[in-house]
Amino acid sequence: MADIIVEIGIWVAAAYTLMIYSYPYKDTPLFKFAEHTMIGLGIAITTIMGIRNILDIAVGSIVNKGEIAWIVPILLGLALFTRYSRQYAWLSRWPLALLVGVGIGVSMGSSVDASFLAQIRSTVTGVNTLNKALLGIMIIITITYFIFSIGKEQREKGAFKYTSQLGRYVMMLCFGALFGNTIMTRMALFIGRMNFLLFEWLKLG
Amino acid sequence: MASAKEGFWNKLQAIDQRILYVLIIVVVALPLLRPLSLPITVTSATRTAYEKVDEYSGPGSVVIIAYEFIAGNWPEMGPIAVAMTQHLFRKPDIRIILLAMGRDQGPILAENTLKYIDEMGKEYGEDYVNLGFFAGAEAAMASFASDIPGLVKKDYYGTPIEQLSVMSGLNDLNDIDLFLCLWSGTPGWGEYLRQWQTPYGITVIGGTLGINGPGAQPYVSSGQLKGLVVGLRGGGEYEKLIGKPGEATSGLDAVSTSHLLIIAFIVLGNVGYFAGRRRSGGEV
Amino acid sequence: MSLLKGKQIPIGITLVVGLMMIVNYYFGAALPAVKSTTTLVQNWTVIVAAFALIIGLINISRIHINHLLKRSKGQWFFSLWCLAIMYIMIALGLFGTTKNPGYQWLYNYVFLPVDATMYSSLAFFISSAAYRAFRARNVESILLLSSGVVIMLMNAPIGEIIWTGFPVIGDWIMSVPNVAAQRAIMICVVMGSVSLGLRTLLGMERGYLGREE
Amino acid sequence: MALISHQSGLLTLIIICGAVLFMIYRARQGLESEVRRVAGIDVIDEAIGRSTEMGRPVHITNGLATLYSSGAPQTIAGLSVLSYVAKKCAQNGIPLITTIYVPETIPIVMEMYREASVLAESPEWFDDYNIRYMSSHRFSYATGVQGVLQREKPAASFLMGSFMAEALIFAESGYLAGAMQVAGTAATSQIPFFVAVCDYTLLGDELYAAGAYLSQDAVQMASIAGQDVGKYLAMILLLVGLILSAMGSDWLVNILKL
Repeated sequence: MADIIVEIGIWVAAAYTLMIYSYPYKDTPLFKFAEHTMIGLGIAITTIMGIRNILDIAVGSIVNKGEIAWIVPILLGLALFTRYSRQYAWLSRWPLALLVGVGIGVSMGSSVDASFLAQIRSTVTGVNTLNKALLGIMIIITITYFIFSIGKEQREKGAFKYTSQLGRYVMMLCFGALFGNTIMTRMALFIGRMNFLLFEWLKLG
Repeated sequence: MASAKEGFWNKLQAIDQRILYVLIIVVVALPLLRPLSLPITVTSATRTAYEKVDEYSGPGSVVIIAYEFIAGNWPEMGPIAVAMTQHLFRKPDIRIILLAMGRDQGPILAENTLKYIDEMGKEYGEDYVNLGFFAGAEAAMASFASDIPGLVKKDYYGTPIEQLSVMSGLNDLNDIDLFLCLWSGTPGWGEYLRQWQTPYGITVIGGTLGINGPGAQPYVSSGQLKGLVVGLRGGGEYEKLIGKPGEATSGLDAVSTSHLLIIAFIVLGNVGYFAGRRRSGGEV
Repeated sequence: MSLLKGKQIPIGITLVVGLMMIVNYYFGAALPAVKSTTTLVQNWTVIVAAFALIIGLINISRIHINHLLKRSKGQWFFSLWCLAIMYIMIALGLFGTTKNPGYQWLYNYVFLPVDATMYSSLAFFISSAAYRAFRARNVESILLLSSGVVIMLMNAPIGEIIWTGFPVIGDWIMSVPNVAAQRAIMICVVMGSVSLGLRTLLGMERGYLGREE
Repeated sequence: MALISHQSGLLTLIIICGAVLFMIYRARQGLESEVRRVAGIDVIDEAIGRSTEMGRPVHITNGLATLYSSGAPQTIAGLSVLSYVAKKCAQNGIPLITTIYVPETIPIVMEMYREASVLAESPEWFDDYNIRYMSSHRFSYATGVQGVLQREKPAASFLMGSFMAEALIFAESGYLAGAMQVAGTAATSQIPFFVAVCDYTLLGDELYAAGAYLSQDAVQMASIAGQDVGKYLAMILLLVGLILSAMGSDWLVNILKL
């Protein structure tokens, strides 16, 4: 019995795999079916997680540990639903303000230190080869592309015109490299799917 | 006549992508079914990793392997995990500990890896153990490092640690000789670097996805990673080094054929582009 | 009442919470009160975000129920299927557990394979994108093209057989211009996000709060 | 000393914020800063115009970053673009389809639609069935966006925010659907795919700048000039650091480590 269920599972999985691959061929109901399945399941899985978080963390802490403060996020969460009312829609701004405050605070707090300074630090540490010096110079050149507040004359005649163009060239080398490097990883995933279709489903091996 | 020719060059520039897609399927499927056994040259990075694994797993040593990736990355990470784990299982008189602290799927992937392994007479509980997943990521790593018996009470299957002789005498990270970190993202090497490598100086050899390779390279230069096996390519090379061709070896043929196909299409597109421009009298 | 309905209170909330996060990053070790409040507020966001997921469920349910009621041609059947599988899965997961065999079966034989297939379909898309984009139209696209092809030939084992120089050039591109551009972009992105963050904290960027009443 | 961690980071943050505030203050005094126009902005108008001519809808999606994560600025910048696009679409009377991954943006997008329809004085434009949540699972979201692109054939598609691997799925599907595409992201790993496939890409910082440009607000424009101060600072630190390090001194590195 268990074998049959697994075997059916493999056939269903294979069928869905082919439905998704039908996408570039043309607008087929097959892809549409897989798409609606996937959205339904995706939403179900995240909703279950959300409801469990509300019940286990917030309601659970109030009921079991008497931590009344958890009522605040519950009320704020409920306030999101006021968007559907005309009269109380203003209330939905409060929870959003909290979320945005956390997001902005987290990013402003850490990014200067963890991204900005960390990148500079690792660039100017132990510059003892030509390549390391070149790396640093290329970074400076590329940054000039991102300078927005430059007068018109300088932009058209001055040094910035050349450096920002050079900066774009450095970026193009980078984008080509990232693109080319990602192909292998994507092929590896596709090879994994083909292994499934050829050997687990069709049992050609 | 001329317009027919121009039409041909234009067609080269705009080949229907569906033709390309069908060809991709063909050039990937064929080598999987009939391996071409294209030669694989072993890069120095993978050879170094292999040699370091060999060097630090002499008789009497204790090795930890962390499986910090997800099932979706098995096609790329699996071959690395299988080849490196197999390499260790061939070493006589060593103890092997499998675990995960970042990814809860880790223990399942460790089990999956063992399915492909010739165990070479090693006994579960005596020579190797699957400790399962420890929640808490960095906090768990920190407490494991400072006090192994304090954190580890039983293995993945619920057997109390006292009944597993493989764990006897292991108190903290200083009792571990080698650590293989197999990761696909965050949490992964970054956390182990902070909690294990930097404070304890443990010898680490890594295995990771192709897209992570460039980002991890600085740690190899600095010696924090003694070796690094990257992507399907690295997996295939490691399979060659241990003399056991597996999924990566046949996969690498498919990587070669698919890359060549894409390059061929790029060339066709450019030929069409330049020929078309010359004919229509544009500047070249 | 107009104060309640206006934007002052939400902007105030954003400012206070945002500043607290920043203070916590730099002074958290010295100010345990800030640290614990920050943790508390971050835990709260998990709950608020969980309610947002339910808003999402309502959003999608309304759309598909609407299709069902209108019997939209070529769509209502799919809407019915979407609603059915969604609510069946929710019921299995909530009233059973995620260990429920039905839930597990749907997860392992439908959800995971489709997930992996979507991921793998990138192999097609990346090929056709490379075919179209890697065309030597001008200096910029020549650089994009050549660096992409060199890296491809570095990765594919066959590349080295064709010419041993590919890995050498590839390594240089990966470790010099590639790293340079990424670092430059990251440095400038930090500037942009700090400036946008500051505008948000000060209530100048208030798109997320909607229009004035 | 131990009371403050990352002192050099805090100092840098203060300098940058100070510069931005100073520029905003200058703008309030009526002194405008000259700011380069990012070409992508014009392309946005062009794409909407094209949709209007063809009588086909416009599509926009804002990516994966939740409002409470460190990726929030990208989502907020993406929402500013959405707000602008919604107003234009309402004026031109063409439908705008928004696909959503981050559920807490649903109420925000609803409000932006309502505002756009009020400003354009066409209440019938507001149709919240065009705001489509596609789940908070990456590849479910990807299938949903693909479906919209394939079936509703938008003539313009905007991808503005933080993306991961699905970025290329969206861009290629949009290409297959014949849409004119403008993308903007700070996710370095995905920029190459947008650059390769889309008609125009706002690179990294340009996405943040776009929001300020589109607002047409002198004060917001001034803050862009302010953030340039940080870039000059970075260039100076790099230059000095390179020279010192080449001479064998770690002085600057040690200061930056504080």
